[in-house]
Formats: sequence, structure tokens, C-alpha cells
Amino acid sequence: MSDQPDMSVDIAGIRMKNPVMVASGTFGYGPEYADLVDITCLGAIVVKGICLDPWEGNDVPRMVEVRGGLINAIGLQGPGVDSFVETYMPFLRQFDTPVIVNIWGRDKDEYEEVAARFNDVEGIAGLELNISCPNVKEGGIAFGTDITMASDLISRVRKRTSLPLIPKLAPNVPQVGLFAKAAEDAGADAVSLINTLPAMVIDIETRRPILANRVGGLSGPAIHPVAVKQVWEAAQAVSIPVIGMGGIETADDALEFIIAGAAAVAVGTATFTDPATAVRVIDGIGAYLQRHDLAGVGELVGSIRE
Amino acid sequence: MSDQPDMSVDIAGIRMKNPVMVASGTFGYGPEYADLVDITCLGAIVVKGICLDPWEGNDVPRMVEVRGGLINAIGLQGPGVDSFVETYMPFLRQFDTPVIVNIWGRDKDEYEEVAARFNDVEGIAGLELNISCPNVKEGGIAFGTDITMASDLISRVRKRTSLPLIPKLAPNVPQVGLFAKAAEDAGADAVSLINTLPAMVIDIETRRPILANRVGGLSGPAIHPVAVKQVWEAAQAVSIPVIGMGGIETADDALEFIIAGAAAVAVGTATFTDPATAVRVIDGIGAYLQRHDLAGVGELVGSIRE
Amino acid sequence: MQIEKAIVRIHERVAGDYRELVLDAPATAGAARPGQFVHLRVPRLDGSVLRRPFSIYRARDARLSILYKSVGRGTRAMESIAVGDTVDMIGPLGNGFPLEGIGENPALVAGGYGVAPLSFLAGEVDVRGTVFIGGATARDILCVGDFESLGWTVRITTEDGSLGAKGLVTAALDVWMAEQQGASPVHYACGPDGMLRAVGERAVAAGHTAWLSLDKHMGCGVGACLACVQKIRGEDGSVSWKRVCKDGPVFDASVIEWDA
Amino acid sequence: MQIEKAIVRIHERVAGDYRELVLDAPATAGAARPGQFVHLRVPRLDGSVLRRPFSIYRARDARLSILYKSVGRGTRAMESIAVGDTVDMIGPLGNGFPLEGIGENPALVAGGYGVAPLSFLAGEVDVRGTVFIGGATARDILCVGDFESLGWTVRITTEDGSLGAKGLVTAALDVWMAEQQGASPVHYACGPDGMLRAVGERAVAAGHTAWLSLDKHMGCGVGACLACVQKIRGEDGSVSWKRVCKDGPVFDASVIEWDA
Ligand SMILES: Cc1cc2nc3c(=O)[nH]c(=O)nc-3n(C[C@H](O)[C@H](O)[C@H](O)COP(=O)(O)OP(=O)(O)OC[C@H]3O[C@@H](n4cnc5c(N)ncnc54)[C@H](O)[C@@H]3O)c2cc1C
Ligand SMILES: Cc1cc2nc3c(=O)[nH]c(=O)nc-3n(C[C@H](O)[C@H](O)[C@H](O)COP(=O)(O)OP(=O)(O)OC[C@H]3O[C@@H](n4cnc5c(N)ncnc54)[C@H](O)[C@@H]3O)c2cc1C
Ligand SMILES: Cc1cc2nc3c(=O)[nH]c(=O)nc-3n(C[C@H](O)[C@H](O)[C@H](O)COP(=O)(O)O)c2cc1C
Ligand SMILES: Cc1cc2nc3c(=O)[nH]c(=O)nc-3n(C[C@H](O)[C@H](O)[C@H](O)COP(=O)(O)O)c2cc1C
Ligand code: FES
Ligand code: FES
Repeated sequence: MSDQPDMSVDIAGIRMKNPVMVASGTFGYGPEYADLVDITCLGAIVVKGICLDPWEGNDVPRMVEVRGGLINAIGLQGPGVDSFVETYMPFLRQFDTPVIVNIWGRDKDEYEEVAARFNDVEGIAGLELNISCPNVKEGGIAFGTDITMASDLISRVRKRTSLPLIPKLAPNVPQVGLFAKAAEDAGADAVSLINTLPAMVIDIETRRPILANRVGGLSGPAIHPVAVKQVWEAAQAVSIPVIGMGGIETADDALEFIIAGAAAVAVGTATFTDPATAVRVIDGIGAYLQRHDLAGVGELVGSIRE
Repeated sequence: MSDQPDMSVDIAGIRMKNPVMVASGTFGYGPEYADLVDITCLGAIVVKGICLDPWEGNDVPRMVEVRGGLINAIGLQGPGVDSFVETYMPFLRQFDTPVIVNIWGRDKDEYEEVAARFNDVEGIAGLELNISCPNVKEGGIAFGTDITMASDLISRVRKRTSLPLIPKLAPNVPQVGLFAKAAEDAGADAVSLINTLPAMVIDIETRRPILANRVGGLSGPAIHPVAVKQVWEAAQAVSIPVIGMGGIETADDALEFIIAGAAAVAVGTATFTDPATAVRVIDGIGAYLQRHDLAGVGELVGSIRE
Repeated sequence: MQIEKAIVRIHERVAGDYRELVLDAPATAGAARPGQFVHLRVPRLDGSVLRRPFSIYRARDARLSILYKSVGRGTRAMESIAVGDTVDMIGPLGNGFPLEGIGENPALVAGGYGVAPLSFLAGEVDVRGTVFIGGATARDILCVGDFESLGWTVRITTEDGSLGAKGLVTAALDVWMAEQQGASPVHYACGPDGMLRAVGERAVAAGHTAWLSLDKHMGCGVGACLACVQKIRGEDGSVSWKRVCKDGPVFDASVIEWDA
Repeated sequence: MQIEKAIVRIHERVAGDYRELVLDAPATAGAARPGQFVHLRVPRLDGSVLRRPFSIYRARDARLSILYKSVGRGTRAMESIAVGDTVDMIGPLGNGFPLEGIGENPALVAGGYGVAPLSFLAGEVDVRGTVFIGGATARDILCVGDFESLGWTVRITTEDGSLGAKGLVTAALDVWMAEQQGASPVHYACGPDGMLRAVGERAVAAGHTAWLSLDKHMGCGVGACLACVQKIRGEDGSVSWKRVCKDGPVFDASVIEWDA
């Protein structure tokens, strides 16, 4: 095939040039990596988690490297809706790259309120609903591991936003397909997974947890095969698009997700290791499609042979 | 302190010379590693999972290496109770090292039956109840991720065995403390964790899962911080001993578990990498105790400072 | 079997992507028999938990060598092993080729690095016979000189005809077998599964004995993990898993139950 | 800021556990200012996802160098970097030391590898002043010649008295500050937290300006991950997290809110 394969995807109405996004919390709000990564090349940017008001996050240390990954307990530090919109949206609107805002709240009302606030903001392509952050007591993972809570929260937020709504699922549940299905039934337009795996490191000399928050979330290559399994299960359970992430370092890692059923993928931790990762992954997926004579990435999504 | 620190531990009535066991499925039935590992040095041997009758396990490929670990889907191949006792117990009785048998069944009746069969077998120190194998449809993880099922199974088996009973918990649950507590309430003498994390690898050229069973369980250093977190939670939830495992490669890895609350630990995958691992870990724990002027390993168990 | 920390003495390219790694390993070399293997921990392969199995190519005067092809992450990392490095290996492992019943005029059949254990075998027996070496192209044909200097007859086939006869190794074997008229030569083979199966089927059909060294992905290498299993037919006809590392890697072709 | 693949030109031990790594890095070197750092990907550190931050020690004629101490997995792996290797780094990062208001007779205060950015600074300004270098022992005292050849006065302290005055660097600083009578020298400091805090508190108490370069564990190095934060007091008195990588690593001592 001599034509360039079609890399574009449509995720819940969000048109993306290619299926490769950058994951929430690993790309700041956009400008931080702009000198190193050509933002116009990305499928989409997912910004760091935002709640209603400025939020301090956790104490330091907030990050520790482990074999095959890192554990973070940032605790969703962020500027809050207004300050985010004012400070970063003018920058983000310069590009034709869709901006997905990762949102969270300390209770269901706040989740609803945050979602509602973004309805009138120009340049927001969708909302990723973080119900799976292991690093905050207030919201986050408590919602993501209780199916009734998750359903209720998603339905409520659904009523308050006209934007594509993408719940981000917790990985540490035995049957993630049930959560994916519950999200779909509650009105989600897509689901994304996985968030980080709850994890902990202890300094054996001081006998204290290394992270100030004691526990944090494991990300990076160590979690990739766990993520592939969860994405595969989620994709089988729903008919809405699934966004796969967890430990992507190479195009091959991303292709596993796509073959398992992900309509798009996100690069997280690997951007820290090599800011060029997302662009490398995009190029690699293109090369794979050409090599395999596939007209577009859509032909590959969920094409796993069992 | 000039005295040798006291390395011995008592786990649910099982006296061990030191707190370092070898994990089920990674040390065969004993003889396989006997040329390379001095069995008398080990705290205990946990043999590969046994069910009632000979069991074929899964098709091949059954194992694949990934970054920071491996994924296995052996599927609990084993000789069944009688053949195990006849073939391997004479060998195992030669040592003064406690033998813990890892047992499973395709349904609750079989679990009970297998447990009962070991009551009269000489030389068995305890039973590890595998309710968390991700690689068999029939039993295993379905029991380990449903708290009511787990409780019921443990109580039933409890009635049928006089041996120390150690349910092995699944890691892929949001609140492992609840499972540990349920196990304690159902009559368990100790709990062990973690079993492998459900995971998957796809061959992007053939678009098939690499493992014949499609999914398998991730083990090795990649899962260590996840395991530490789960062991810490379990230890806080119960007053029975907790046996910690997952990704131990060095004494430091083992010490993290002990400080987090594990009364003993098990070395799994690292034995493949280096058969001397368990012995190295034992020596390293001893050296640590000396360096920190601790009279015995007991002083360290659960000594985390938060 | 033991763990031996062996010092690298020679590490050189022998042909194409194949390299020979020569180690000071007195304990392992002293105990090694043809068809056995070592389970090698690739140095500096951080984040890797599995060793890699390699047939013993030579074992003489306290030195042991392997012949390997760079095919993946582990073997690529092996390329950077330097003379003087220490390599941690477990060995000798597995049962090796049974040599008692070798008889007259045996046939050795090798594909790719499969020549390694067969070259070792060729030097350990008193008889001489014929060696069939097959490969995709001339660069995959190794160790011809080893066999010739020992007095074995070598027949080479390459799929592209760049060396020896054009075609598969089994074609050459077929011609030879037709020449055997009533004799029952024993076959020893090592190479890719497809080749082994074809060799085994021919031998079994002709009523010959064929010993095949299987190549399965391994975990422990010592029989503990049950990763490397192959379906084998027992004497009662029942089929069960055997461990290639411990019960093999060499099996009688007539008991191997190939996948459909 | 850019990603630069830099070729290693020199890699040598300078003293004790300290090594200097000299790289061909025209883009980064050309843009570097004292107090900025590079975020370096340690070669062959498989299974590692984080880069390691190092202050820029020298940046001249398209070459950039860092001075590092082997303290953990990453820096130990760096010891095996060879001349000719390529090192991937991001830089220059951070704000660097503000040099406009340096005034007369500035004080540089360095602990351990903290001399690196201060040595760079010393060569980039027109004024000369006093450099306080402290360490546990003589082996931790680096770069004395750098400063002296530039005409700076060097005062050394070691905790064990093996070189210079015995005691902490702050003791020497106290003596010097007492000598300043009415002048308000600007301080520039880089070293461990305890030292920085002590220097900062003294300077603030004396009404001097002190610029401290903080050393925090880093993730991204560019301001995206919020791992490296430090509590900083704003003009309105409110305290908030600032990113050491992006908003620092250099902060005015008077706004740093140290942990209790
Ligand atoms: C008994 C035995 C003897 C062998 N002798 C030789 C020899 O003499 N020379 C030689 O070059 N090779 C030999 N092999 C094959 C060799 O072990 C593999 O090529 C090697 O493990 C590939 O590792 P890798 O990391 O480069 O490849 P990768 O594909 O990156 O390896 C990933 C994983 O797959 C396993 N694996 C991959 N290919 C094979 C394979 N063909 N067989 C078994 N495991 C595999 C590896 O052990 C590792 O766990 C032998 C294999 C066996 C079982
Ligand atoms: C702005 C800045 C400038 C620095 N300049 C220098 C320099 O010029 N020379 C020098 O030798 N060192 C310098 N350091 C410290 C250097 O980054 C650490 O010593 C190094 O990261 C340790 O890595 P490791 O893998 O050897 O240690 P490990 O302890 O094994 O590292 C594990 C993790 O901890 C982090 N880490 C450990 N210690 C530190 C530390 N002190 N500061 C920040 N992160 C740490 C590592 O980045 C890594 O993520 C600087 C740090 C910062 C923040
Ligand atoms: C430092 C850091 C911060 C993160 N912050 C968020 C966040 O604010 N919201 C969120 O939904 N996920 C957050 N994540 C999770 C990532 O978006 C992603 O789901 C996870 O890291 C797995 O992908 P990876 O292995 O490629 O990093 C964060 C991850 C890291 C490493
Ligand atoms: C090859 C293999 C086989 C295993 N078989 C069993 C088993 O039969 N029963 C069981 O309870 N756990 C089994 N496990 C799980 C281990 O006992 C252990 O819980 C897990 O591997 C985590 O420890 P590790 O990271 O040190 O390997 C097996 C693990 C491996 C790698
Ligand atoms: S490799 Fe473990 S049993 Fe053969
Ligand atoms: S290291 Fe990521 S924000 Fe500073």
C-alpha cells in the first residue's frame, strides 16, 4: 500500500489526528513540555487533575523510583477551575490538538460542579472523570472501586455536562469489565484506564514509608501487562471507546493496547524518561500500519485473535 | 550486641529457623532445587499447588518474560494428593524444614477433600489455601476476590483440617484488609499474600496473546511495591501472622515486608534468576538485625513508623 | 548440576549472527555430556528475571563453550559480554543424548544453532556417520569444519541454495535414508520445531530411532516451574506433560505428541 | 531548554567519590547560566524511568560539564559511562542564580557538590568575593583551585578538621559576617538542606539577601509533574508550593518556608 495509513480516530466525538494522547498528570497543563514536544503532533492533551478550588496536594516526598517504574503521591495539587482556565486555556487554544480536562472532586457535588463549570469554557474537547486516584482520601479511588458509587457519580456528572465524558477507571478491582459497563450504562462516552496501582515503599533504615502520603500509585513499564489485561477486559465489556494506558514506552507497547481493544492510548511516565516518547509512539504506529498493509488504525482496534 | 540475633519465628504454630520461605510454584516439590539450594537453611518450603487428582494445567506457552518480571499461566499442573505424597514426601521428610502444602480445588468440596486428605500425612507443617490463582477457571481467583465465597470456603476447610491453615489472598482487590479479616474470622491461622497480578501480553505480529491461557499472573520485582502495600494493609487488619511475598530479590525487599507487618516472607520468581536468593535474603536479614542491634526478627515485624 | 561463576576467555563471532562464548567453568565442563545445556544469567540485563538456556557446544580441559545466535533482548545483551567478565550459569542441565545405542553410521541433523550439541556429540563417540546441516542461507551453516576434522561426512542444504544443495535438510535426509537399505541408523537432531518434527516423523516411519533435542521457553531450567513442558506419550499410551529442562531436552521421536 | 544528545569527551575522577563528566553539548552549553541544571538520562540504567538532575559545572566553548558524586543506583551506573558514549540530557533547566544585584564582596557557600554551580558563577561575574566550602572531610572539598585561580578568597571548613578550619561551614560564615560591618553582601549557596537553611537564616537575620539552590527529588524536571515542590511564601504572606525544577532551583532565602 503506498498511501499513508489513516491515523485519525474519533473518540466519543473528539476528533484526534492520531490515537496517542499524553496522560493526565504527566504533561502538566501544556506549556511545561512545549519546548520539547511538538504539541500539534499529539492526538490529544489530557491535563493534570483539576478540582473546584486551588488544591495543595500532598506533602513531600511525592515521588520515588522503583524497579520498572515510579510511585507518585502528588495528591492532585492543582490551581482549581478558574485559575486553570485563565492561566492555561489561552495557551492551549493555540493548537488544533484536543484538550481533555481531568477532573475530580472531594465529594459528588464538587465533581458535578467542576464538570458544569467547563460547559462554557471554549476549547475543551472532553472531560476525563478521575475516579481512581490512589493519592487523595477525599475523592478519587473510593469512587472507582465501588461500582454503585461509580455509577451514581457518573450519572450525576453526565446530567451536568454536554462534553464527552470519560470516566477513568481504577485498575485494582477484580472485574474491571463490570465497572466499564456500569460507566457506559451511566452515560459515559468512553472510558480510560488504567490509573496507577496502589503501592508503597518503606525506607528500611528509618522504617518509614518513603512517600509523605505513605502510599502512592505505581506507573511505568512495570504495570504494562496488568494494564493490557484490564483494557482487554474493559473493551470486551462495552461498546463505547476505551482509552488504554499504563507503562507505554514504545510503539509496540501502545499497539498491544490497540489490538486488545483500545481506540486510543495515552503515554504517561515515559514522557519523563524521554519527552519524545509520544511522538515516537505515533511514528511507530504509523510504520506498523504501513508494514501490515492496514488502511487505518481503526482496523487494528480490538483485532486480537484469541 | 555480640549475640547472634534470633532469626526464628513461629507462624501459626509452625516453628521456622528463620522467616524466609520459598513460594509455591517456584520451588517445585523440593528435589528440583536441592542440588543448588541447601534446603535445611530455609525457613519453610511451600510446594507447588496440589489438588485432588492429577491435573494437566494449561497449554503452552505458559510463561513470558516482561520488564521487571514474568507472567506465568502454568494452570496448577500437579500430580494430585496421593501421587504427591508418595513421590515427594519421603524426600521432604529428610529435612527439619517445615513443609507447607499449597492446595486448591475446582470447587469447594474438592478444597475440603484435599485439606482433609493431608490430616494424616506425616511431615506436613501446614496448608496454604490457594484462593488466588489467576490461571485456572475452575477454582482459584474467583474465590479470592469475593469475600463471601472466601469466608465460606475458609470456614469449610477449617472444619476439615487440624493443620495450620493459611489462605493465600488475591492482590487485585481494592481493600485486601477486608479479605484478611474475613479469613481470620473464618478460622485462618495466618494469611499469605500476594499471589500474582492478573496480566497479559499480546504478540503484535500475530495479534494473539502470547500465553496459551491468554492471561497469566505477573510476578517479580515489578510487583514488589504493590505487594508491600497489600501486606501492610493486611497486617493492620488482623492479629494472625501475615506472610509477605511478591518481588523479593534482596534482603532489603524482604525487610520492607517485615517492617510493614509480615511475620515471614517468601521468595518466588527470584529463585529462577538466582537460586541462592533465599539464602542471601536470610543472611541479609541477619546482618540487618545485627547492624541495628535487634535481638530478634520479631522486634522488626510491623515496626513501621508512620 | 551447580551454579558456577565462569570467567569469559574468548567471545567471538563465528559466522553471521552467531558467536561463540568460551568460559572457564571446570565444574560444569567436567560433568557435561552432549545434549545437555547451561542456564545462563545474562550479565547487565537489568529488569530481566529469567536466565537463558544454551546447549553446551564444547566441554574440554575445564573450558565450556556455547554457540549462540542473537535473536532477542537477552542474546543481544550477550553481545556486549567482554573477555574477563564473570557469567553466572547453572549446569549441566537436562538428560543429553543417549549414546549407548548409537550403532553404526548414525545421522546427525542440525538446523541453525542446533549444530552446537551435535558437534559436541560427534567428538564424544567412536563411530562416524553423516551430518546434515540445514539453514536458510550460507550464513546459517556452522561448524562444518568441526565435523569434517572428526571424520564425519557433511551434507549441507540451504533454502536459498547459497551453500550445498538447495532445499530443506529433510530432502537431503530423504535421499540418504533411501540409500540405507535395511540398516536402522540412529538419528540425533537439534533445531527448530518444524525440522525436528519432520525428522522424527521420517525416522519413526522408517522404523529408525530418532533422538530430538527440543527447544522450549524456559523458566527455572531445573524442573521446578513447569513452564517448559511438552506432551509425551507414555508406555501405556497416555499422554502427559514432561519437562523439557529436566526430563529432556532430548526425547525419543516416537513418544513426542506434537501439537495438531 | 532542549533535548540534546551529547557525546562524552572526558570522564574522570576529580577527588574522592566525585567525578567530572565533560560533554560536547553546544546547544545546552551555549544557553547555560550559573545555577541552572541538566536532567540527564543515565545510559544503560535499564528499568529506570527517571532522569537525574545535575547542576551545570562548566559551560564553555560548546562543552558542558557536571560534577557528580556516586551516591545511589543512578550515579553508580554513571561511573561506567565511557568517553565516546552518547548521553541524553534536557537542559538548561531552572532559573539559575540572579546575578544582577550581586554587589560588592559576595559570599558563595558550598557543601559537597554544591561547589559546581558556584564555581560556574564565580567565573561569570566581574566582582570577586569569598567562597566558603564545607564538607565532612578533606575528600569532600572540591574546586578550590577553580575559585583561587579566578581571584576569589577561599575559606575551607571540614567537620573532622582534616582540611581548613574544623567545624561547619556556617561557623566560618559567622566569623566573616561579623567582619562585614554594615555592608550587605549577597549570599549564594548550594548544598544540603541543613546547610542551606542555616545559611539562609543567618542571612535573613542579618538583613542580607541569600540565594539558595535547593536539592529536591525530581520527576520531569520541567515543571509538569509537581514532584519537586517546596513551600514558598508569596508577597501576600500566603504559602504555596513552588516547583524547584521550574520556579527554582534557586530561591530567595527569605521566602522559603522550611519544614518544622
Ligand atoms: C535446551 C535449549 C538449548 C538451546 N541452545 C541454544 C544454543 O545453543 N544456541 C542458541 O543460540 N540458542 C539456544 N537456545 C535458544 C535460546 O535459549 C534462545 O534463543 C534465547 O533464550 C533467546 O533469548 P532472547 O532474550 O535473546 O530472546 P527473547 O525472545 O527476547 O527472549 C524472551 C524470552 O523468551 C525465551 N525464548 C525466546 N526464544 C526462545 C527459544 N528459541 N527457546 C527457548 N526460549 C526462548 C527466552 O528465554 C526469554 O525468556 C536453546 C534453547 C533451549 C531450550
Ligand atoms: C537541581 C539539582 C542539582 C543537583 N546537582 C548535583 C550535582 O551537581 N552533583 C551531584 O552529584 N548531584 C547533584 N544533585 C543530586 C543528584 O541529582 C542525586 O544525587 C542523584 O539524583 C542521585 O541519584 P541516584 O540514582 O544515584 O541515587 P538514588 O538514591 O538511588 O536515587 C533514587 C531516586 O532518588 C532521587 N534522588 C536521590 N537523591 C537525590 C538528591 N539528593 N536530590 C534529588 N534527587 C535525588 C533520584 O533522582 C532518583 O529518582 C542535584 C539535584 C538537584 C535537584
Ligand atoms: C506524576 C503523576 C501524576 C499523575 N496525575 C494524575 C492525575 O492528576 N489524574 C489522573 O487521572 N491520573 C494521573 N496520573 C496517572 C496517569 O495519568 C496514568 O494513568 C498512569 O500513570 C499510568 O500510565 P503510565 O504508566 O504511562 O504512567 C498521574 C501519574 C503520574 C506518574
Ligand atoms: C511459575 C510460578 C508458579 C506459581 N505457582 C503457584 C501455585 O501453584 N500456587 C500458588 O499459590 N502460587 C503460585 N505462584 C505464585 C507465587 O507463589 C508468588 O505468590 C508470586 O509469584 C509472587 O512472588 P514473586 O514475585 O516472588 O514470584 C506461582 C508463581 C510462579 C512465578
Ligand atoms: S523450565 Fe522450569 S520446569 Fe522446565
Ligand atoms: S520535577 Fe516535575 S515539576 Fe519539578
